[in-house]
Amino acid sequence: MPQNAPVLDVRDLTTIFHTRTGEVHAVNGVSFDLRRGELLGVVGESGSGKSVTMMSLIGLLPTPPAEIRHGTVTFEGRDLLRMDDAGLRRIRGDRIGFVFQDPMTSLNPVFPVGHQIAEPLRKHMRLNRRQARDRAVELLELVGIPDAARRLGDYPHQFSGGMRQRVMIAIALACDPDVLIADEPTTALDVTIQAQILELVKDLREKLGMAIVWITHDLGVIAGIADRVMVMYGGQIVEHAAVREMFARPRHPYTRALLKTVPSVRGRREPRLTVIEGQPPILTAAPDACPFRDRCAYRFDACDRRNPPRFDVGPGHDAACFWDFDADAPRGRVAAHA
Amino acid sequence: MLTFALRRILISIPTLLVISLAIFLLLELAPGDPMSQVPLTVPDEVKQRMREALGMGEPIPVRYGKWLLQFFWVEPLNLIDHWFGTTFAAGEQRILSWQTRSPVMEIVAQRMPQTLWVVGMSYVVGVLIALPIGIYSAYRQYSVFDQAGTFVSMIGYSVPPFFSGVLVIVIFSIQLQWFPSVYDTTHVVDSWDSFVVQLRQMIMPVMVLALQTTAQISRFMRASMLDNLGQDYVRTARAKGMSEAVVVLRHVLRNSMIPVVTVIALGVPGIFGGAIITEQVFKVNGIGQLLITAIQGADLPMVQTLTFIFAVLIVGFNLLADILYGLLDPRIRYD
Amino acid sequence: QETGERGRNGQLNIFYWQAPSTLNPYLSGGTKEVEAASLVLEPLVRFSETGELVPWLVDEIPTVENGGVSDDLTSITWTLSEGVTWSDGTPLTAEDAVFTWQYCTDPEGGCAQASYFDGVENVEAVDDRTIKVTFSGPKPFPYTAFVGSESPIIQKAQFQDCLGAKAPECTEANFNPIGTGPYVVDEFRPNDVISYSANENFREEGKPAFASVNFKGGGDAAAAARAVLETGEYDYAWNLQLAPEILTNMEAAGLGTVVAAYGTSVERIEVNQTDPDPSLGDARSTTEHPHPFLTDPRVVQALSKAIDRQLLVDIGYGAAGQPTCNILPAPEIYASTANDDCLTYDPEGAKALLEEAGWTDTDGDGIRDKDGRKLSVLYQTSTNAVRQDVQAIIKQEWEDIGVETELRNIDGSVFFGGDPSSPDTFQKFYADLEMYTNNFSGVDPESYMASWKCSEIPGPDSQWQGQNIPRFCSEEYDALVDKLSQTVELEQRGEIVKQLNDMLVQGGALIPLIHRGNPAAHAKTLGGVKMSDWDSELWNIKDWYRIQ
Amino acid sequence: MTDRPDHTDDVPVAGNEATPVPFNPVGAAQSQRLIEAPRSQLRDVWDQFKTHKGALFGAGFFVFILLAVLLGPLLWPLEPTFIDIRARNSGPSLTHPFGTDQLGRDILARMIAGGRTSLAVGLTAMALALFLGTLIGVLSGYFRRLDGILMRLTDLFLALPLLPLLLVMMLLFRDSLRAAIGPETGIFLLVVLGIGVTSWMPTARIVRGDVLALKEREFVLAARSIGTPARRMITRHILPNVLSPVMVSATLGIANAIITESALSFLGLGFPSDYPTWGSLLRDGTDYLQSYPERVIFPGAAISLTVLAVNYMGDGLRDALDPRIRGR
Amino acid sequence: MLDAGTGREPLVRVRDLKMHFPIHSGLLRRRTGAVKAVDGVTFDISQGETLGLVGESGCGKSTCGRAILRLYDITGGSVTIAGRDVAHAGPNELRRMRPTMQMVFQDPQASLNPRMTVARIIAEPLDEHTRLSRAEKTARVHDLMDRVGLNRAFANRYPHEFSGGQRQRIGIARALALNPRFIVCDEPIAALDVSIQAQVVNLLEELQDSLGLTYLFISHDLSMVRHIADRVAVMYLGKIAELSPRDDLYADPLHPYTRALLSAVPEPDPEAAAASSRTILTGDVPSPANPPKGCNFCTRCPSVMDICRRIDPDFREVAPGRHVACHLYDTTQDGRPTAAPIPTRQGETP
Ligand SMILES: Nc1ncnc2c1ncn2[C@@H]1O[C@H](COP(=O)(O)OP(=O)(O)OP(=O)(O)O)[C@@H](O)[C@H]1O
Ligand SMILES: Nc1ncnc2c1ncn2[C@@H]1O[C@H](COP(=O)(O)OP(=O)(O)OP(=O)(O)O)[C@@H](O)[C@H]1O
Ligand SMILES: [Mg+2]
Ligand SMILES: [Mg+2]
Repeated sequence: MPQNAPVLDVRDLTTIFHTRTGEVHAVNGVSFDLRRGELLGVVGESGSGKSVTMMSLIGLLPTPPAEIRHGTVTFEGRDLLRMDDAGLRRIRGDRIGFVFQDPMTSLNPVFPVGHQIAEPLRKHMRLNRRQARDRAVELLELVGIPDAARRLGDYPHQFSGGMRQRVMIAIALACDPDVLIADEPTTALDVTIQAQILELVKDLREKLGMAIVWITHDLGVIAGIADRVMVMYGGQIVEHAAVREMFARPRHPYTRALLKTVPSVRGRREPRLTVIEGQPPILTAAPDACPFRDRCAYRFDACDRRNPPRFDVGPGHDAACFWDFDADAPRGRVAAHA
Repeated sequence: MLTFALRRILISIPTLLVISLAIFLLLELAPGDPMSQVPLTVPDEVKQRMREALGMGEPIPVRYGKWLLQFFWVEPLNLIDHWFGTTFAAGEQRILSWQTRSPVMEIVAQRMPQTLWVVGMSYVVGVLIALPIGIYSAYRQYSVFDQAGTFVSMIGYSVPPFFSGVLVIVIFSIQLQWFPSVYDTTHVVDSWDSFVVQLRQMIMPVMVLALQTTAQISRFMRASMLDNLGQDYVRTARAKGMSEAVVVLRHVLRNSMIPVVTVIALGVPGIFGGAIITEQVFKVNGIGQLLITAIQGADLPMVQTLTFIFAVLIVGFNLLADILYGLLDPRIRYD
Repeated sequence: QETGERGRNGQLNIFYWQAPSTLNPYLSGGTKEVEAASLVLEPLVRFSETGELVPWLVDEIPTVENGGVSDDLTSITWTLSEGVTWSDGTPLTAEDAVFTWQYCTDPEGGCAQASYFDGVENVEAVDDRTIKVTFSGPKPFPYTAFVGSESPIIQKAQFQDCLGAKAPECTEANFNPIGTGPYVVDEFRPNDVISYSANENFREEGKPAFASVNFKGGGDAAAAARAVLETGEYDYAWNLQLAPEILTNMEAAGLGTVVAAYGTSVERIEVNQTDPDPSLGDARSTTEHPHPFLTDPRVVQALSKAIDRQLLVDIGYGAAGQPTCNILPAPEIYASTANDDCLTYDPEGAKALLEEAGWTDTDGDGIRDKDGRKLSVLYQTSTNAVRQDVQAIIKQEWEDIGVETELRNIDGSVFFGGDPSSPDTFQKFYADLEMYTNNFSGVDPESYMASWKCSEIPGPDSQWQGQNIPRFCSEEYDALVDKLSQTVELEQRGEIVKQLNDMLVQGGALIPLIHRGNPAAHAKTLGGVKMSDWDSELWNIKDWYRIQ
Repeated sequence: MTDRPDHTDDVPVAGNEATPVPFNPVGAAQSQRLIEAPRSQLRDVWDQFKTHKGALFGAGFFVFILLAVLLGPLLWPLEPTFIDIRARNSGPSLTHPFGTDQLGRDILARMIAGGRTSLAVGLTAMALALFLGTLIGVLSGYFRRLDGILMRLTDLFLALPLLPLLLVMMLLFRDSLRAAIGPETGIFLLVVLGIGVTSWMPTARIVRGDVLALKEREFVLAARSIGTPARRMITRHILPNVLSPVMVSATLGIANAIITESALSFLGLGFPSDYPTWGSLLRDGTDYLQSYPERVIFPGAAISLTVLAVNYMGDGLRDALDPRIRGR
Repeated sequence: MLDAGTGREPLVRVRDLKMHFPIHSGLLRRRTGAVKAVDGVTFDISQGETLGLVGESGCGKSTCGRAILRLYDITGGSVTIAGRDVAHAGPNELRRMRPTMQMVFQDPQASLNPRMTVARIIAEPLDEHTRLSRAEKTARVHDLMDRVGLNRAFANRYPHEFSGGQRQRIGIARALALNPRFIVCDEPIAALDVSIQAQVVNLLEELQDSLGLTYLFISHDLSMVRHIADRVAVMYLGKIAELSPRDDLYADPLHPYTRALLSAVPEPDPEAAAASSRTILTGDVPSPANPPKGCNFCTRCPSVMDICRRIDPDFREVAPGRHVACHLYDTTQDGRPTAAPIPTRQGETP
């Protein structure tokens, strides 16, 4: 696993939405980095802010209603959040590729897929029509669509879900981006198709060596392909570790509960599934206490007073919890990670 | 796609037949009498003979059949004769107006140019204005422009043309003396100057009618744009680094136009008959005015024919709209 | 300028807001058709604006004195002027007149102007230029056939295949009749526009002054008035029945003038002398049941006195109307003055008359009654903005004198439609009072006055055809009408007609309201307009010219 | 290797049966909020509706017009037909706030009377069109057997040229109806029937589309699995859920009917001329446009503002009734 | 309990169930074919058992579940529930049978009428099938709400005021209202967040224990099916590929499709994931309107043989309680399989 300088460095990203009923604090001080060639998995339940975080990075959120309160996103030495639209547009699709969850609706139904793949090529790489076409064929072949040249002229509805998702990936890869952000790219697909896509991504990563952020709520997917994992809860990163470390030694009660609730096809069959009772937090204000405390069995007075910072709990492993699982006691005065 | 189109065409045939029957029967019920113009002093038996001469004595099915034959066979033949100088239709009984006793179709043909010039042009103008307004209103939803656009288009929708028409006449013809208040249907455009004259006499009716068209089409356009602006593929396009202009004017617009184009096509038949009031106000004696005088004069063959022409147009443009929809939307095209 | 070469004044724009549907006046009785045709087709004699006969295609008007009319009044002989040609260059001959008579009297033809040939036994061409019309009996006023715009002469050559049942089918001829008039038809668009151009073969040198005429139809009266008076786009507009203040305002723009021609049109209230009570069923409004109170002339007089005619004029007619108390206000020699006291609005007098007739308000509800019967009338007319205004005013005035009034208005096409099965025609008269305008064409009132004879009363047995709408019946009146038909001397005829008029008005059959003019507007630059209500308004269009 | 790392085994997890639910202040507050009296659907709609300024203005104005027209005669007792010749053609004043017409009739009174007719026509025609549209839409959407024929019928009506037919109908039946039930009611019925019968089709189509979609919704399937018969299925599950497009059509319908009536009035095929409607007042007023502009301004503004108000109301309703928007 | 063939009459008997949706096309909209959504499905479910039904999207799971409850008019085959023929019952008879069989739906949001309160939703089956007084009904509704763990105070709220898990509880309460014996759970957890799925599954299990319910549990989540089902049927393109007791199936899948499916499920354990060798299927599921000739699966099968492209394999019992439709298990005369199945075992049962 190549471990070099980060291509993307996110610090203290905070995004809120202005809605009719008030503000929604969707992302609260998220910090992480992404290194060249690695695959960073992001998990968390629905509404935990995974998508908003990633879309904030490259200005894909409509403003208003969204507002990026503060934070920096350093990419190639520049802060994306302070870049003008034109600059962002030059980066989007060229340096940073995006794959979205639903392949059924993410492609424009009225343009042939060839056109949709060629668009970024012509804009960013200034290819002419022919070159763009040739490159599109190449890309389709790369993502494993048979008979690629002929299918360029087909429309999205003529492709199956899995193939459409491959087309989406081809579009994201078109300009050889440094970073690929995949927002739940396989959630809408069947397991066998998902397996195909996962295999494809593994393959491509080896071939192209780009950095990937992979958002999902399926721990199994993460276990299969990620190098590092971030767990998000209530708009924050509550735990972050290398993948094996995370599964072996989860150090946040939420992560631990999450790992417990998921039954396995092969492991031991529990007589009863464990559940995480309660509701996800309502993000109407900036958190001033631990967002998980209402559902947490380890809760104690500190949890209500302060939002726990991310404590280092091991090499490359941090967790935002006042409970020290190694000591099985509340954490003393330990230096916060961030 | 081809079977789809064919199927639609096949369906429209019985539809047209039923419509023609409905129109025919409805009008047969009318108390209209070709003799209503004939003075009271003419004796009854003479009137009776005159009625029979017009084919009124025969039973309804026979007359319906004859009318259909005339409409679908004799009149088209006449048209061919007219174009190519042939004589296929010589001697065939044509549909005659009771009022003028001349072939209905000839009068219709006479009225067509002004209707097309004025009402057709207003439709084109209206649509051309409406589209950008709709697009921009949707793109800047709830902006001042959008609110103003909404307000103006609703006003446009709610002001009856007999009022707005007279208003513009008073302003532009009487006060400012810019444009003529009476449309000259005999005006022939054959030079630049005469074209300017034509433009000047068209401007006011076109303005009044276009206001309504604009009001409606811009609403449709806005709604359709709004629908599409929220779609996932828009986000994809942005994520590819496309500029806003490309995102909105290529990706979103193309999709939004699909329903709008069909709405536009469906509005076309209205051109031929829907502008009755505006025609009246500006003295553009077009198809609408023809219909209203025919109704007032109890000229049943004229009313029947016009109504049925409208029906044919509506069915035809419905068909066109369906087919356009198919052509524009690949999901249907390849069905 | 008044004289000069033919066609010197360019185009003449005429606006008839009801557009003509044909140019054959024999196939349509409508004014608009007759007048549009009058630019092309001409009669032998026209009526001037004062109602005098003007020789048109003849040099001299035949009279008993000059021998043109036979002494026994049974025939009249016309001599065509020399050198009159049709617009196609062929000469006008007596045969054309004979043909015209045949054309209109063909029993299959449904000629709209057949009444002009009533009593005509024969028309013959004595020679090329001599036409002899023979009547079945003595005709004191023989100037009917071929006189006035409603019986012009049509070309035999053009119409000879169009006799009888075929008449309506000769579209080409009906739309483009060949005439002797100042203009020829270039294009006829039914219900839209007619383009005429000057007749190159017109008999008078230097006429017409206009090279072409654009005869536009469509829109409404207000639009027509506007086009002449306010925007100046048109030179002449017809039939401007608009509220007087609207016209006055438009006239203020200074581009045109409103003119009115007076003929014999009188807006009147006809008083039903029979009982229209619905409970009578089929016997409604028939002579079997006299009206319970409107047969009392005092009641009718009271109603008449209680109407402020000047107000009606001010509101509804303006320059195009004058208060009148006569059913026959013109021509001068026939106009009576015996009833003029009704010109003053006199509600007190009306009340007194009603008291005298025994109608008092016994129960204090504001409505007079007598013998348990309320003085309550149903007052109907056709639908028309001015008429409804008039109705509303009269209603209020009558209610002031204690007469309850219910208003009804019926669409004109039904009201005047003459459909025997409709209960709403003016002939059926299923109301106490009804209001409309009537007149007679030409200048001789004989047949007009004869319409109030007992024999003219409409009823179920006559298919409700008949001219005596108020169902007025008086032997004395009938005798006087018969006397009129025997009288030749003009003075005497005038006296008789005045007597007839007074009998009708004083007998309570009619309440004359307004002597209506026919309002039109013409541009100030248009010269030579002499509006006549006796003939086509455009009767002298050959003399029109542009004032430079 | 398939076993979980054993130190995770003893993780106590909240809510696991044995574990008591921990102290939970925020949760309690939250449930406190949730327990308050159930909010009705109507309240929700109203709350949402309130946030739409245009809609609020529209509804306010519409209610105002309705009240003015219904209660106006009590507050402004002048007869619309009373002629005061001396006061004719007077401009707005205290005695005649909207001025008088050429016969001295009070325009305010005529506006009130006219508004009553216009609104009555608008509301009844709309109600009729909605009734027909909803009925046909629901029937054809719900019963597959009826679908074909009913949709053909709808197509047929859509293919009929409406304004001409409306005109013809007016001409045909006006007199017989007038004779049967009097001029005003006769024409009223005819106008209402004419407009209603010629404008139900869009509603029917929308409703059918919605019903077809609803039929596939799982709650309808759920009701079917319970054994709910068709009749109750429609009244209980289908109709309440097609309410929102129907309401929106309703607002458009009112506007449409008012305008159509005024057009008929203009062409002389509407109500008798002495029977004021906004349309006929406007038409009569246009002749006086230059000298007495208020005569067109008042009825014109009444028509436009009502239509505008109703349209805005429709916009607001559409938003308020759309759960996707309301849910936010 | 594992097998229907243990002598006891099964509660649900499905025999050769077929559900074809007609396709109309062409000029005259003639019937030109059919989507064979369910094409000959046979199984039994005994009293108190849970049969899991798994398969990829569009393979006909929901259709199968709905056809069993006669929510569709089926094309062929028979369905007997509690000894009564459901497939051919008349409308009235069917209505009387409804209380015994109920359904829980996939999308808790969509399966509740947004315009009805919880109490009305739960009471609807009572309105239709019982003559309880108003008070009795309320009592019953409250009882049901207690049973599924909903606060009684919520009775007058509308569905949108609940969370996904709570909504699904409402749906379950409705299904329970008439004391059914058999419940079809059509992907009841697919629309829920992972952390809530467990709540609903636990509830279903508890109810089964306390009420002796029988479930047909439809899901595409193989791990959840493993947790809840006693026996599992794997569907592919309208047919059952394999039907086995749960442990056997997960430990030793017979059908190549089952094997591929199991191997495609991502294992939430990085060690295992790294170690496993996956069978990745190529291509997509063919359209049910146009299934391949021979075996349905032949287009994607890693062990495809010649015969598979020609002959549709029978669905047969190859081992006690284990049914499979695959030519790999075709027996020769002596009753032995022609080819030895090579089960790739990726996990072991503890
Ligand atoms: N346009 C918006 N307006 C208001 N709130 C929003 C908007 N978009 C997202 N949110 C809120 O932001 C929070 C985070 O949403 P986000 O989409 O990032 O969640 P997620 O982790 O991606 O969930 P999922 O797994 O469902 O995609 C949620 O509470 C959501 O309600
Ligand atoms: N009413 C219908 N008309 C026509 N085809 C249908 C109908 N219902 C389902 N189908 C088709 O039948 C097939 C099986 O559908 P079904 O919904 O049973 O699949 P499923 O296994 O439940 O899928 P999912 O996991 O997506 O719910 C699909 O191809 C579907 O398109
Ligand atoms: Mg997301
Ligand atoms: Mg399903």
